[in-house]
Amino acid sequence: MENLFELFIAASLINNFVFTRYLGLCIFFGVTKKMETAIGMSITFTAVMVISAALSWLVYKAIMIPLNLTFLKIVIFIGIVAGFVQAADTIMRKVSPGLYYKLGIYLALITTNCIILAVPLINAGEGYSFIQSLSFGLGSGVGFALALIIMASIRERLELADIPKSFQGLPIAFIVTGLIALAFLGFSGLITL
Amino acid sequence: MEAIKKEETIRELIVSVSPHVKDEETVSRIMWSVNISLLPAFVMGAYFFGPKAVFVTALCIITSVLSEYLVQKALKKKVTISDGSAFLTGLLLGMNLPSSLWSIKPFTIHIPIIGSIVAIIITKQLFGGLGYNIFNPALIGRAFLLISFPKAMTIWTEPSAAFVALDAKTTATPLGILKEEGLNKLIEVFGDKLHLYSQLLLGHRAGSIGETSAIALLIGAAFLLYRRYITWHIPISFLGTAALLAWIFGGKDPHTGKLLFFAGDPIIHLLSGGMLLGAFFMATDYVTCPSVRRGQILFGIGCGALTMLIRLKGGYPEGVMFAILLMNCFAPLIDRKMRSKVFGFVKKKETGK
Amino acid sequence: MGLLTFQGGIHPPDKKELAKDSPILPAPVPQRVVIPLSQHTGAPCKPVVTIGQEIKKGQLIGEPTAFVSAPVHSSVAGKVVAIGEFPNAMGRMITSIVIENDGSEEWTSLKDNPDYMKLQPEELKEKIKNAGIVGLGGAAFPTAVKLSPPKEKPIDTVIINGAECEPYLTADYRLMIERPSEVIEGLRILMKVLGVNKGFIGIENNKPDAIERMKEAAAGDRNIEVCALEVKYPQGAEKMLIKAITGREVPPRGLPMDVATVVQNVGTAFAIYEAVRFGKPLIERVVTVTGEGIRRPSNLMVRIGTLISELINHCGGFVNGAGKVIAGGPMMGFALGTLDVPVTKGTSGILAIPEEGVIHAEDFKPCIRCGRCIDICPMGLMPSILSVLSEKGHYEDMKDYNLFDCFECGSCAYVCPSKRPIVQLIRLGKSLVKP
Amino acid sequence: MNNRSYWDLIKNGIFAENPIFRVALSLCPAVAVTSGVKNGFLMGIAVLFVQTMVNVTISVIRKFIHPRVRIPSYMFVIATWVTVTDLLMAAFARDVYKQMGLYIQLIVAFAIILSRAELFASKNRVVPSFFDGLGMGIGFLFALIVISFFRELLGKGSIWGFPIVEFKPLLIMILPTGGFFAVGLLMGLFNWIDIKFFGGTGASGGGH
Amino acid sequence: MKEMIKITMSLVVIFVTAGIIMASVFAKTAPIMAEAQKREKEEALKKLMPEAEKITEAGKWEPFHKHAEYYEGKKGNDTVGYIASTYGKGYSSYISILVAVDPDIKVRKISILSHGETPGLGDEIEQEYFKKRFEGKSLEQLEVVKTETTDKIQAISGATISSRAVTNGVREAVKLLKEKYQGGTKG
Ligand SMILES: Cc1cc2nc3c(=O)[nH]c(=O)nc-3n(C[C@H](O)[C@H](O)[C@H](O)COP(=O)(O)O)c2cc1C
Ligand SMILES: Cc1cc2nc3c(=O)[nH]c(=O)nc-3n(C[C@H](O)[C@H](O)[C@H](O)COP(=O)(O)O)c2cc1C
Ligand SMILES: Cc1cc2nc3c(=O)[nH]c(=O)nc-3n(C[C@H](O)[C@H](O)[C@H](O)COP(=O)(O)O)c2cc1C
Ligand SMILES: Cc1cc2nc3c(=O)[nH]c(=O)nc-3n(C[C@H](O)[C@H](O)[C@H](O)CO)c2cc1C
Ligand code: SF4
Ligand code: SF4
Ligand code: SF4
Ligand code: SF4
Ligand code: FES
Repeated sequence: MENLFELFIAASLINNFVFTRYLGLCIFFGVTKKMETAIGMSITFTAVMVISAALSWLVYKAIMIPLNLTFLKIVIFIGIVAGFVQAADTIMRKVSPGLYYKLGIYLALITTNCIILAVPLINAGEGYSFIQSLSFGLGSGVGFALALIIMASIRERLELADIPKSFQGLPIAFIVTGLIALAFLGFSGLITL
Repeated sequence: MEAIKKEETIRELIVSVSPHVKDEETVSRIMWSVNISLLPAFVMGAYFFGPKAVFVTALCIITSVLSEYLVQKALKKKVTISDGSAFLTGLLLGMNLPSSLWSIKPFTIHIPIIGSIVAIIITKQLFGGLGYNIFNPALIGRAFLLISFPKAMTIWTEPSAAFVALDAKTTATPLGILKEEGLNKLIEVFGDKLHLYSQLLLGHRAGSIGETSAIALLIGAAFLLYRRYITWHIPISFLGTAALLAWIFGGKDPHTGKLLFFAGDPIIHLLSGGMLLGAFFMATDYVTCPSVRRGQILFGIGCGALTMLIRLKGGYPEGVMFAILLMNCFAPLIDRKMRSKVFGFVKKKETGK
Repeated sequence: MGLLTFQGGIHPPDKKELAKDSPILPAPVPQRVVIPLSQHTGAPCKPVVTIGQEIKKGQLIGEPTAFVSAPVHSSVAGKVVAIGEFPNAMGRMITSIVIENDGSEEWTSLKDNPDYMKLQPEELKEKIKNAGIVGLGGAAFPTAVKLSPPKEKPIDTVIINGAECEPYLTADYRLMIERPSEVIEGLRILMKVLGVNKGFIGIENNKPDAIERMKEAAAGDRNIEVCALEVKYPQGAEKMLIKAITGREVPPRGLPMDVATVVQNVGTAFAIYEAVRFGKPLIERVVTVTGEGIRRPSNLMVRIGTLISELINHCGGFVNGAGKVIAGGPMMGFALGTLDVPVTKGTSGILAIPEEGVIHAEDFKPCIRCGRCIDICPMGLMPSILSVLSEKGHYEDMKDYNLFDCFECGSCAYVCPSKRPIVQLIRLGKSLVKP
Repeated sequence: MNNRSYWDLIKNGIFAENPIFRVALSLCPAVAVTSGVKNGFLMGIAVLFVQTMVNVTISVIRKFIHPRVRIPSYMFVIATWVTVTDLLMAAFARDVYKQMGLYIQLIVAFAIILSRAELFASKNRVVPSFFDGLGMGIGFLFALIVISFFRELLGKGSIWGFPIVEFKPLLIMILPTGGFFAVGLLMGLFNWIDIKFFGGTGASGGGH
Repeated sequence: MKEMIKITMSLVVIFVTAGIIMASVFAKTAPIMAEAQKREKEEALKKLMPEAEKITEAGKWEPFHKHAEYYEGKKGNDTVGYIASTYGKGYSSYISILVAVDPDIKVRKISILSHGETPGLGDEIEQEYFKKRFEGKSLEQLEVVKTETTDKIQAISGATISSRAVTNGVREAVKLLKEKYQGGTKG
């Protein structure tokens, strides 16, 4: 139990995907220009993250290991994610068009994002149990959401700052991320995994 | 109307928008006053850590002001080094460094310089200069140095009175001892508890140049509060939260080393490390803290909580710096969510879209 | 001690001592008056006289064309010499009527009516309307309109605004010292018109003698209460005043009547009394001519239409290099581009401040987010953010920060250490986005 | 097509449409594996290999792929080549693989690869596609090498593991923080050059 | 209908060919990989105890509930020393260590197999100068101090936590081997 909590904290804060694992950057920089998009993405992402973590765990343990197909994990995981996202897409469109209208666009973006793939891969690599995989997935999702929202609020303020021409846009965004990462180093050493 | 025209007595009427009178408070006045208010603490630092302390701080101030000047020239902006904010950044950075950095062998004199450059150029000017930066420049400067030069940045020299101490011997900071060897050891080092407190108050202990003397810092803080340059909101919520948590979770069973609830010693935690300097002079930086009072209280609580989290559970003896920087990340979010209450506004709170 | 007041506000040095002790004297009647046909909030009047026509003092020269408007009367007896566009204090060109004074000072029929209190509310209101009375406190809002609230908004309180929170100005103060009983009468009339039995007079505590006088004048009347207010700008802003005295908060964008209140300035009350008692139209008002730049600061009873330059000359002209002349108070008044503009019903003061006293708007710095402005904004807005948004051209976003609740009192710009022209930036925003 | 224009394809990949500095796609590896030149180089090579092979494969089978299942097929092709790369490195470059195996596997998610396949290979014949892939790959490689050069030199005082100075000038540069700084500053520098000398807008792209 | 078949066909073909490619590559590389892994391990052991002719696993143990083994190194019939793999709880990771001791249970050599400590701070533990500090130390000497010392283990300044982690890991291993091969008695 405690271990699960630690796993969650570690995944969300200490080894935050963006700030210490350098993953999901494309989306991170892509959707944080506006708060709305950042929030939309956070929600969608966390959900997809947890579920695809669960799915891939099942497939991995139930099919790939027995059949000694682990070398196909890249293909299969991306297949799972893509398939799931597709399914979610259609279902959402049917069940709640309103929600789909809000979050549909992000679903499309997610498939080719590296975090979403990293989570199952790491789960497989670390040989986490099912529950562990879930809490790792959740932690990662929450951590990513946190990163997105902080970043969005900061970038909205940068809108109003007069930044030297050649640093406007991505360069300053990278530097901000660097500074946040520097701050997040404060969490390092809280937990040993 | 010609008749009247003749009797006109002034040539050029100045036309400008209301209001036509303004308070005499200016940015530079504020910044320089804060510089002044840090003087006592700095003098105590110089007193305990000797000339090195002065050199290190001076180096930071010079570099900061110089870099600000150069960047503003390079960007063809108005040069504003006279407003004292760059000076203040330099001063605070210097006061946050160990005096031991002034040493030829091993050569570490470049360290304060790098720190100041990072503080002014990367953290402040790249964002547009005074008023636009998201993070506290001085603290980023320090954090940058701590990570880049972990060894040099954790060499603390024994305080030795009376402005001397050219090469004093090194030792550990109270918090370091507290973390590594525990409370009893700390008390043992200082003799008895009362002596410990008095030394902490006076500032006769290892630590960063400007952080050690509690009294001096409190004098400066009182001045700022009196002149209304800072308000109580951040410092009090910061220190209050920290003290509370220190009391609840700070205690250890001397034998088993197990956590002992409600047995911590808040006073030690408040008086040691950068707690006071941080709470009164750095968390309160207008630019990098929320600007609505309610938000500031939340900000302070966050700082206090994170500080204690890092001090008690983290891998690092001191947490003030990281705590403030972490809360800097959240300041824009807090500002966004916590607006001031509009006059006559009833119920159904406004939610920032 | 428990002085009544509101959240926020500022304490600029009140330079009232300059003109405080000079009694209200009649200003010399000018050779020629320029009377704008739009001196009030609302629709301008249309002239009812023709060039060359001989007219008497107090005769109607412009009649209202809409509900929210007020008639205009001649302030001298003489001959109409011109009808055309003349600049007003805000520098706008306004259709005005120029009248050559023949010095006869002959009135249109004025008749004293001592038992006016017997009149019906409607009749009283009619008199006020015909006298062309508007708010003398600032907005020059047609008083009759204020006095005709819609059915669904019953009024239970009338407040006389004697705060005079703007520094320098002493017009209302002098009136309260010299004509307390008339002001009280004015209040009684207002109460009768609105069928209200609760009347207040709010006066800032830096005018103890005024408070005394009003108390004496109101003595024995249980329905009228004189309240001492904390000295703080903008204590006189009606929303603040209402909050201070009744504890009610006018909702954002709301009007006093939304909290069953009507606020009238001291001068207005006085004018109302004169109108109802003698049928005297609003052709003169008290104007404070003051400031370090004036040789003889004084309070004058001035005919509407008198040119400001004449008043200044009357007060001995400028001294120690006056650089800026302001119509109104230093916090909200307008800096004049020319002195050849007429005093109107809304002109509460004329202020001349020396060159060095003037801060130039150009050299302002970025906002350092010190939060002062947020602390003092009486409306509880976030001027810092509003000003930055406006500065960077994000006008639409300003609405998220309640742009239109700002009543431009200027307190924020007063305290800003970066000397940011916040009010200007806010006005810009208001002009560029629709509510 | 004459070799002149092949060269253009490559140049395009290195400068005009440099995947990282200008198009700003696949940013993760730019930070993740650039703490040392060696890693950066090998990552670059891996991407170069995958991109080229994918481009070639796709343009070979492009007629054969049904438009409606275009994207899935592309993903599949990419995944295949990534797997191959992954297996090869795991077998023959173990020490590096231990550090950056995860990122190698994540090449499959790099937007740049899919987008080139979609934008170029699916519309062009084999040879041009090959050179386009090559160009993109080299551009990517170039970016990674530049970044990792600075980071390793400052962070470890060495290049490709060979010590240049015996101390560590700026440790932070090999931590995540430093990575972001390096990329940010370099991007700013590139924009500045772009504005100053090529009169460009200096706006680097952004987003996945 | 025909459409559908065409699509499926094309997909199937792609999948199959791809599958074949991957499978064959896997078939080629898998043994090499396994081989390499095995070799790595042996070499690691061999490096710690070059003179031993054969190193045999002598048992398993569980520091921090992790799987670890210990080995016996023989030259001819006489034991030249023992090796144990062990772990230490570091700053941000568990550090995996190999410890080689002489027959009289004094540390001969250690090597750091893997860790996730902070680059530049914690990862100093990989440096020779630090590993050397363990050589010839007996159980009692395995203790971290932050001051200059040769008698005990001197911490890497700025990385006390990692240093302590390694030291504790080594101590546990030595303790274990002592019990196993010296019945806890000093030799
Ligand atoms: C468009 C407009 C309509 C108004 N309507 C009314 C009204 O119906 N009743 C009322 O009591 N005041 C009304 N007011 C007057 C305001 O309440 C306020 O007294 C006037 O704007 C002058 O306020 P000030 O002197 O504080 O600036 C109105 C004001 C404006 C600008
Ligand atoms: C910032 C501000 C300050 C004001 N101060 C006064 C004041 O001191 N005295 C006053 O009579 N009116 C003052 N006013 C005008 C009042 O808000 C209100 O409009 C007026 O008293 C209504 O009475 P009137 O219609 O007779 O002018 C102020 C308005 C503002 C916006
Ligand atoms: C971001 C960061 C990373 C750190 N990484 C390590 C580490 O990997 N290993 C370690 O022992 N100490 C690390 N430290 C330092 C520890 O927190 C602790 O301060 C240090 O080990 C105390 O050693 P000292 O007493 O020699 O300074 C790190 C500190 C920070 C701020
Ligand atoms: C009360 C107060 C506290 C300040 N604290 C800091 C500080 O901690 N670090 C710093 O670099 N500048 C500080 N400044 C100076 C200035 O606000 C800071 O450099 C801005 O962040 C620069 O944009 C402070 C200023 C004031 C008025
Ligand atoms: S000008 Fe001043 S005194 Fe007159 S109404 Fe406005 S604030 Fe009050
Ligand atoms: S600016 Fe002030 S005085 Fe003028 S109308 Fe608005 S609130 Fe009334
Ligand atoms: S001018 Fe507007 S924003 Fe400024 S203090 Fe007055 S009401 Fe607030
Ligand atoms: S007072 Fe001026 S500087 Fe301070 S927050 Fe307001 S606008 Fe910014
Ligand atoms: S999100 Fe990681 S490379 Fe695009």
